[in-house]
Amino acid sequence: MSTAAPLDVAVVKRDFPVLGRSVHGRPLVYLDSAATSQKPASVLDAMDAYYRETNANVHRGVYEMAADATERFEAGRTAVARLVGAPREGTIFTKNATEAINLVAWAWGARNLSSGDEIVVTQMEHHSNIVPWQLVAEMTGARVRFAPVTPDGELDMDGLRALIGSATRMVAVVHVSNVLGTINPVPEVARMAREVGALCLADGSQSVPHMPVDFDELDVDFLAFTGHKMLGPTGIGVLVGRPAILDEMEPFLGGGEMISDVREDGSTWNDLPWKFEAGTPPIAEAVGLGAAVEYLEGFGMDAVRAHEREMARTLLDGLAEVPGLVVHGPTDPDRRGAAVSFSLPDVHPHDLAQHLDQDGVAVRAGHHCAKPLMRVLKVPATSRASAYLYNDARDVEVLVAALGRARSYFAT
Amino acid sequence: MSTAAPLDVAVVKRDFPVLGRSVHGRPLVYLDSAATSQKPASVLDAMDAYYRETNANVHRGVYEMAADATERFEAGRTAVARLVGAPREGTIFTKNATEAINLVAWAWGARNLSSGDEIVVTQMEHHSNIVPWQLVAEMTGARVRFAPVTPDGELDMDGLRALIGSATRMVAVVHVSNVLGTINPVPEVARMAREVGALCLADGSQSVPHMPVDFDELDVDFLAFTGHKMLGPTGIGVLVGRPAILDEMEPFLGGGEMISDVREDGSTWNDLPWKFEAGTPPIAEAVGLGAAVEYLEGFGMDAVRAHEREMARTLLDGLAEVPGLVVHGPTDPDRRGAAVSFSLPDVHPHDLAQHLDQDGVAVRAGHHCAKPLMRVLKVPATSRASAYLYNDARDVEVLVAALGRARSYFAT
Amino acid sequence: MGGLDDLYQEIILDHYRNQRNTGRLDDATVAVDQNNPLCGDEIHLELHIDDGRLTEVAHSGEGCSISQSSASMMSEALAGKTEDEALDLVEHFRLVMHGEQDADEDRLGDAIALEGVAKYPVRIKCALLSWMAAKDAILTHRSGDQTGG
Amino acid sequence: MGGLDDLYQEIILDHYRNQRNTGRLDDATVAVDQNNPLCGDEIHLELHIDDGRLTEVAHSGEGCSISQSSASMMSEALAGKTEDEALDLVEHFRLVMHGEQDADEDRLGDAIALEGVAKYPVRIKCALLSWMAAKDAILTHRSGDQTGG
Ligand SMILES: Cc1ncc(COP(=O)(O)O)c(C=O)c1O
Ligand SMILES: Cc1ncc(COP(=O)(O)O)c(C=O)c1O
Repeated sequence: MSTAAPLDVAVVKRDFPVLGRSVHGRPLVYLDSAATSQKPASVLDAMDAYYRETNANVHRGVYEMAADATERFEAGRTAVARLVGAPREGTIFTKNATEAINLVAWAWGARNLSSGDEIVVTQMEHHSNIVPWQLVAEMTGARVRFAPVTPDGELDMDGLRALIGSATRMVAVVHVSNVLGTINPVPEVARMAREVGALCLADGSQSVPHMPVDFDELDVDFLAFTGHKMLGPTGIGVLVGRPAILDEMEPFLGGGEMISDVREDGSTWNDLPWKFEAGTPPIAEAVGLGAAVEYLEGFGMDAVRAHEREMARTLLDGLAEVPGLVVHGPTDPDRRGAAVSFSLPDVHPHDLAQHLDQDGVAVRAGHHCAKPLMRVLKVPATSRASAYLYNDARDVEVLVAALGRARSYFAT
Repeated sequence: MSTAAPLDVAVVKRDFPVLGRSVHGRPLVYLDSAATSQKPASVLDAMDAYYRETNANVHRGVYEMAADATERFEAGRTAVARLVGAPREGTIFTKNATEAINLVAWAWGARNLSSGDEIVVTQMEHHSNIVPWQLVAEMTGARVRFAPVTPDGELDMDGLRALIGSATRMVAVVHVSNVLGTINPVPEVARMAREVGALCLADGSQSVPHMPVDFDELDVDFLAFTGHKMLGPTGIGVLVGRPAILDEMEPFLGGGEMISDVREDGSTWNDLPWKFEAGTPPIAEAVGLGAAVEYLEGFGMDAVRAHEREMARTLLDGLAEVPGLVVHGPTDPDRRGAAVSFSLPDVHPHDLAQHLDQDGVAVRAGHHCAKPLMRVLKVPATSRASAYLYNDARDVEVLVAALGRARSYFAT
Repeated sequence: MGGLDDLYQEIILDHYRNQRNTGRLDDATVAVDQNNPLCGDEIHLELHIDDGRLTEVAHSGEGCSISQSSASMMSEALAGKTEDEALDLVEHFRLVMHGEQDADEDRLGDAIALEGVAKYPVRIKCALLSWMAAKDAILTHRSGDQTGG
Repeated sequence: MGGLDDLYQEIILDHYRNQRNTGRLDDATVAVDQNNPLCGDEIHLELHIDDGRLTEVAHSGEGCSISQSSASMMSEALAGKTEDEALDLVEHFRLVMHGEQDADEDRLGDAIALEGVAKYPVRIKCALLSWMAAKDAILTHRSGDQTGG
């Protein structure tokens, strides 16, 4: 399968204008792609060209510019659907992954859940795959249950199995953890959900950007992800859903675009996917996301994944050189992505991130929107270095050297 | 008040790259700004610079790029709040005006409405200010009532007064109609709502871009508008709300950014405005919208309004030359914006829009997301020409000439 | 429609102004309604099907010159055809509209005049509306046969 | 913290490693908890207020070197001050952090070492956390007086 050519990172770096900048006089080493990715010039140019050449509102315009705008917008959808092997009509644009999950929580959950029903999530979820369910549970009387995480940062499959039962209506699980890097066995989780008649949602925010993801292979009912983490712009996310289920659902947001007819005494809905896209959609953002998908496809997701497996290994090896440093999450690069969280005794993550910034290195410090997981790990916060296709071993070297300096500063 | 210098449209046009293009060999005459506005180069450059210089996720990053990104993002909020005289903490970024209204419908309406309660809207609302209320009404047992429109396209204030009573909980009204151009007396409507203890929401999608709008003067509880119609990018909208009311409301979308703490047994919320901004916000879009506000402020909204009053007059005068053409909406430029809908006997709006496109003129044909109003006007669709600060009398001349050609083509 | 060949424009305008086969049938075998939600064009279509053959076609509705003339042309093109022939012809017209097949004037009749619409993506739906309604009517009729017998 | 003046760094690290006035009071007049939701820094602050004067200040919590050292410095700076003096000093420190006032070493004591934090917008909240907690505690105490008497 992985016959793809390896990435030439030196060439890749040149496609990303921001990577040429310096920070505090040092060349930028960007290791925070799990928070948001940088954008290749092709993505920025596609959006700029859209605005400069043919900006118009989509779908309703007869004139040529509007037709052209609609075509570019819908081509973005086609590209995204193709990337994850999803049907176009099941590929819905939202503003981010968070809205995508809320869409399911509200449009499906608020109308289908009731007292006694259970929603199963995991302890390694991002807040965006916890809070929507808590809000809906509170409104409907349903209950949110948390599947445990093993001490080495994997999903505890036995613990999960024990939670899933006849009361379960939804199992919502992160595909790749943004803190631990863990790759979860989503198809197995989906099977467990299906066996009890529950639906399954995968949060693909950290998987779709970084590895081949196929909606059918995942075998879930819903897949959420976000544009800005996959080389695309802010302001756009994606919900992929099984059309048969989406068809049965009432709409979420109401307004323009999503209607078939509006009368004073009630309204009827547009076809999929537009039924779930109320108001003017993120047009330029869809154009940009389409360009991001094309950029990724130029390498192939197999090659991206192969590179990131190597980056995970390089990061783990490099971090192992720092005395006392503890990595949270799997240590086998085959079982994880290239987002690596760690703790350094005596150095608070915020102090560390600021020290590294002085050396031009951008890493994230904090709870990474995963407070329940922080409690499981028994840390108030972690530091996280996360790589993407534009990072190389040299970046890791700079990181490790800077870590050493920070350590000796605080350890003295 | 209007001591502002008049706009020099020839200069303004040069700020908008797309206006230099041609369509079917003719110079573009863009008269569809009520659907979406074009963008000045300064807006495109601000977004591009954000991505090329300092793109990072906001609020949670310690490193310099993240701090810079956060600053540019929040500066966008400050600019928007300043433009409409709103408190910063009451200025919430959404994905468009539609989401802004849905936010109120769901976060306030779904939790506060019940059987017997009434929501009053008008017959001239955009679908985005109808369907959210219908959806919430259907879930809560509340009822949506439609205030009538007079034959000359104004809000029937007596009819509205007759509808507002002790059962009324919300009055949601468009400030300027996207079809008729009518400027509604929002402060008076807000007073009527307050007298019965109801809240008032104004849809400012067609007013904020085009005239001075002051949140306090409008005297409403909520004001919704959208970035892409005010020279800003797609993918961003704004809800302004009274902080005291927003404070009392539960959140709408759940996820990252909007929390204070997340525990397995429940969560607590962040301060305003972030409590209502779940997930990664439209960062580059806020930067772009901030630049759009600065561009508008460069002229002053008084000057923009003065220009558009003249454009409304020029459009009305020009259209009056076309035999048989019927304008829908007020004919007094002081009482209306520069979006003018009309019908031409024997020429279907779609045919007309396509004919005009052949002459380089972009106008919109259809129901303009206002099907209830189409029924009141007893037309299946209308044609609409809408001007902005970059249009001039010459654009109207081209339109009128093209209308004449279309008319003779279909009339023969 | 501006930009189309002159001769074709004349045929389209003729069908638009003098629509053939409008109204309702006394004894429709099947009737369907379709509309284009984005532009509001509407069609009501009735077929009389006798022994697998479309003996009568009648349409009414409102819309632009393209959707109205197309309905008129469709009614002429399909009348007298067997169900299968009609479905084939609808598919041919659909492919022509999407630029995936060359137009066959012998089969399309006056509808050949709509060939140029393929260049205008937003108008394709207008042209297709009545033809898709015809397909829908035939399939509805068939499924009715099946469930009925 | 990298980028800060060396002398100041030493003072900060000293307060970070050897925090003054930590723990709890036996007879706190008022106690408050505050946290910084975005980075998770937490402080628990207790004051003993006697006749309008902060006779004892004790803090505990967790966080980065800035928030922890700042709490330690705050406890030294405010101990012994009257409520009004303490509120004034908190306001002075806040303005220094926002770059709106020059730091007054006589009043701030070791907290002068945090002056440079004003250059790091994201760390200002860390530095301010304990001082805002002190303000909150004093105001809580006052409103308690009012409601109580
Ligand atoms: C009056 C009015 N309200 C609401 C909207 C919806 O704006 P958006 O599509 O950006 O949500 C529009 C524009 O389409 C409008 O004209
Ligand atoms: C695993 C995971 N889920 C969801 C999200 C939310 O994405 P967004 O903020 O774009 O909605 C993120 C990123 O912050 C994430 O890492």
